Amino acid sequence: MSAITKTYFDTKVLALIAVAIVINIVGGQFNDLLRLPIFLDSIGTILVAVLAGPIAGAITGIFTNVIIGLIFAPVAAAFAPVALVIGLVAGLLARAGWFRTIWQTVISGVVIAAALTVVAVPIRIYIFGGVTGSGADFFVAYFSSVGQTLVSSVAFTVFGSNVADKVLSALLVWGLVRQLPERLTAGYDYLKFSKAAA
Amino acid sequence: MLEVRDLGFAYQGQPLLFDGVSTTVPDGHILAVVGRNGAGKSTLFKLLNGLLKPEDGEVLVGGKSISGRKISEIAAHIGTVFQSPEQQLFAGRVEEEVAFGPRQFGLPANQISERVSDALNRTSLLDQIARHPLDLSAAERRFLAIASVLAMRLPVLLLDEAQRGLDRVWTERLESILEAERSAGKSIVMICHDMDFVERNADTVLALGGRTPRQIPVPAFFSDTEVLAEVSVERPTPYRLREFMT
Amino acid sequence: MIEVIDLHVGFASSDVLKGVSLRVAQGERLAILGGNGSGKSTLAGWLAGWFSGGTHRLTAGGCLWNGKPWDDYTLVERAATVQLVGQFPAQHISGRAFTVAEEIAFGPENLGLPHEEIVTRRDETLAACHLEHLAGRDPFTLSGGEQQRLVIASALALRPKLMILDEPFSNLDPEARSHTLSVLNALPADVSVIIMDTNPDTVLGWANRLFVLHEGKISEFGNIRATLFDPTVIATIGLPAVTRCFLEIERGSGSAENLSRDNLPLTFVEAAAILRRSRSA
Amino acid sequence: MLNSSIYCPGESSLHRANPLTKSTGLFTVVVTSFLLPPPALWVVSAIILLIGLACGVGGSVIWRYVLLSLPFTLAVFVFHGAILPRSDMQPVLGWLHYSLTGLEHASLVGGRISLILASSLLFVSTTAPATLLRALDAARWPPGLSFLLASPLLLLDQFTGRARAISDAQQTRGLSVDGSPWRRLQALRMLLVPLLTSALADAQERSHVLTARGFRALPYRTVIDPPADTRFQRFLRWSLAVFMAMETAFMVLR
Repeated sequence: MSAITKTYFDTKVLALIAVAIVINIVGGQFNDLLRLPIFLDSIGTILVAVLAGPIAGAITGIFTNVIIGLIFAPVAAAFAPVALVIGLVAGLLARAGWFRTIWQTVISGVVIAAALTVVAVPIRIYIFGGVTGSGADFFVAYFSSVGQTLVSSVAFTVFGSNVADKVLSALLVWGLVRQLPERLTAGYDYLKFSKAAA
Repeated sequence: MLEVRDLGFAYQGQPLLFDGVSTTVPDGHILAVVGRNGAGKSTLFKLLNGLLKPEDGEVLVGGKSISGRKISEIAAHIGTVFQSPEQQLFAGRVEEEVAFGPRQFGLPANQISERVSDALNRTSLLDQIARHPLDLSAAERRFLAIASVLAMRLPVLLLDEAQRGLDRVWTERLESILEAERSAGKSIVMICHDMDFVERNADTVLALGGRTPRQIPVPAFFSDTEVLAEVSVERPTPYRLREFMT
Repeated sequence: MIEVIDLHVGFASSDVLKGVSLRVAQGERLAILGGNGSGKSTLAGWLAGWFSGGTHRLTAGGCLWNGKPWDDYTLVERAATVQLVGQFPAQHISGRAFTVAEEIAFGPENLGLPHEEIVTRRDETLAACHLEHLAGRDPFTLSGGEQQRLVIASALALRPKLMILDEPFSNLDPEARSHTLSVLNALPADVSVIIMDTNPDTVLGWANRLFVLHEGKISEFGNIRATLFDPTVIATIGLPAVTRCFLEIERGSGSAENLSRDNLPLTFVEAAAILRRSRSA
Repeated sequence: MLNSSIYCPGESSLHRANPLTKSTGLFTVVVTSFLLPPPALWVVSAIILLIGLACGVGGSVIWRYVLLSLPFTLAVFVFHGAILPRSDMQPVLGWLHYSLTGLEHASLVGGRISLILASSLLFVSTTAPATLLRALDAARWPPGLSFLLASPLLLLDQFTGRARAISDAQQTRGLSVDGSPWRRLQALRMLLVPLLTSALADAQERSHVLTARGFRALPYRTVIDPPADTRFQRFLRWSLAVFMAMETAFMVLR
């Protein structure tokens, strides 16, 4: 029994990670429709982190960027460590019970944004020289021309452009998991850490 | 009353799917849209509810043209029940799901809750009011989608394969809802593969996939072997039984 | 051979199956009719050993294959014994194969079978399910009916001894339905097949035995006719379309013939014969 | 999915090479790019694009290369050459300044990205995803790994369609996609919740199906028609791995 159940559980998480990756990629489509200033590219990662823990979350993040690299833009693969940190930190926060109430979730979103900044800044500076060829470069240019160092310019830009997105994504996941029916969540071990005390 | 005048439509880079299609669904009338897969049944629905824009012609509700308006504005006139209710269920409770539509009209709270309980009562879901929509059975979820549309009290209803996969009890519930809506003067259009269901419930048929789609009364349609073959539709059981007897 | 003994299962809030017992012998063609929400899918999942991992709660009873529960078999053994084909074919495509042919080979590859064996099985099932012309297509681009046949083919490639199909017809249009039925009619004779359905029409003439699942309990009323014409069955499932239509005509004409569950018509030929007799009488 | 992917079918020797060899080659180029000086980086990028032309995938590779690298290259030269304050800033015209060390740095960073981009595009455009997965399975990597690469690629179109159907269904219920930012945020919930719940339902059902078909019942799987491999390619892979290890050691110790 135990041997079967174990593999079985893993396959369930594996199937979950696969659809979560797709959601990370497809989520932006709604953004095009609604024209909101956010990315919506890590909802799947955070969802997996809350349902199945930091390791599963980290795997979702890495593979999302690898697959975007494989089919759209190879550069995305360079940011796989950033996606990994999002999943890992979200999973650790969930494990610590920081997805229980709305305010905890907001703080979790801010913490996730801060953590990803720590990883994204060295990648952006060391590999990309601080720019990416996107609109965010104007902010980096602005901050450095008003006297900020390169590191702080990039850090401000990354954190500033991510904090709203991560707080919102965390809130969406929180709102979803607290109202999910039993038959969709059975078997996800980590969920108990995010269930509000009744 | 729903009117379609000289509708023309083609998907990009493809030949015309509709060319001058006209049809009228008076108040208290049920029109069945039939035809094989790919004949354009779903496309027609999307042209009616505004998800697609016709290239020619227009769609009128109560004599006023709705073509060219925003989808969310057309939603105040035409209600659509899609094939898979899972594509719209977002709420954590059945009642919240049904309340969404009426809430868009800015009604006061007591009117909304009155409409919600009425719609749930008519769909036999009143005792499920506090459950999670995804904890319902497949048939109950279909009726939840129907209730969400009923609660909006719109003059035109579109139903896409609403009868599919239902057992006798639920089919009869659906038929009595259709009958009540017809008596209330609604214009109803349904896409339906089940010809027995069409024969029992529809007034006229619009058969797609043939040369010129025409709106034909139900008995005339099922007696016209030529049209039936053209759109490859099976005859309903009563007609086939009569055929066996001769 | 599969045996269900007094199975009680459900979710935390409610019981879905309340004491189901059933025995299926090799090569039997079984239909289980049940209304919407009667527990057909739950029963199908238990028969196939899907739910031992924890999605449902087992309160009593169980399900045995050759005397042992599914948990006593390895996953390889289970895969080669029982296969379940679900209601929504798109959900039952593995999501691991880029073509129809790869999808069919997926199961046998997982079992580590020899190379030639897999190729033989793949080609045979492609033919048996009329999928040869689609062998190179992406599974997710197929129509619903084609996907249904692909799921059946992928199950067959594992050479199961028991096939369970959960409402295989309800999401198909009439054309796809007759395709699927022809595939089912050609299944190997030594495979036991169980079909769950809400509608008696599609399984009539196919099933050897007919069961009814109602409010979490299963019953078989002697023979197929007795089952079909049982009052509770008529109330939930309804009569077969021909019988229903016959009764409507017959009621109108007021024929003198004495009709009971033993001679009510089930086919067009039977119904037409009775009606002709009553006309000439 | 297959329409949007970068892969272009072909018969060149690069197409026929084992995907594991190609990916080892790609990793070697990436590691090496951190050791090469700017001129070499640009020259090697050009060579890789020429190899693409020789393999019959040049058109698609060069087009994507330009599309992806041009904005970045421009940004990096403008930013380091003219904006980021440096000690050797020289005036050009009015407020416009430039820095030579900045331009050199831009050339280094830009060249490295150019090389990594060109070689990744060459790899992806000559390697069919299905072949890559068969190579991984044949090399007895865990079946779960190839599943995580394959499944999202295969499900992408289906979910894109589903996202569209959800937005259609909600708009015909009266959901407005314009209006104040606050209303659009609320609309987001109505769009995302059905997508997420249907994804969870899919995952649950699919995990049953995979298990029932024996997926991961054994630690390996048979692969019918595995991609061709040769002793030379195996030797090449090992040599490249040793070379990469040496490069990494050099970079750390330097």
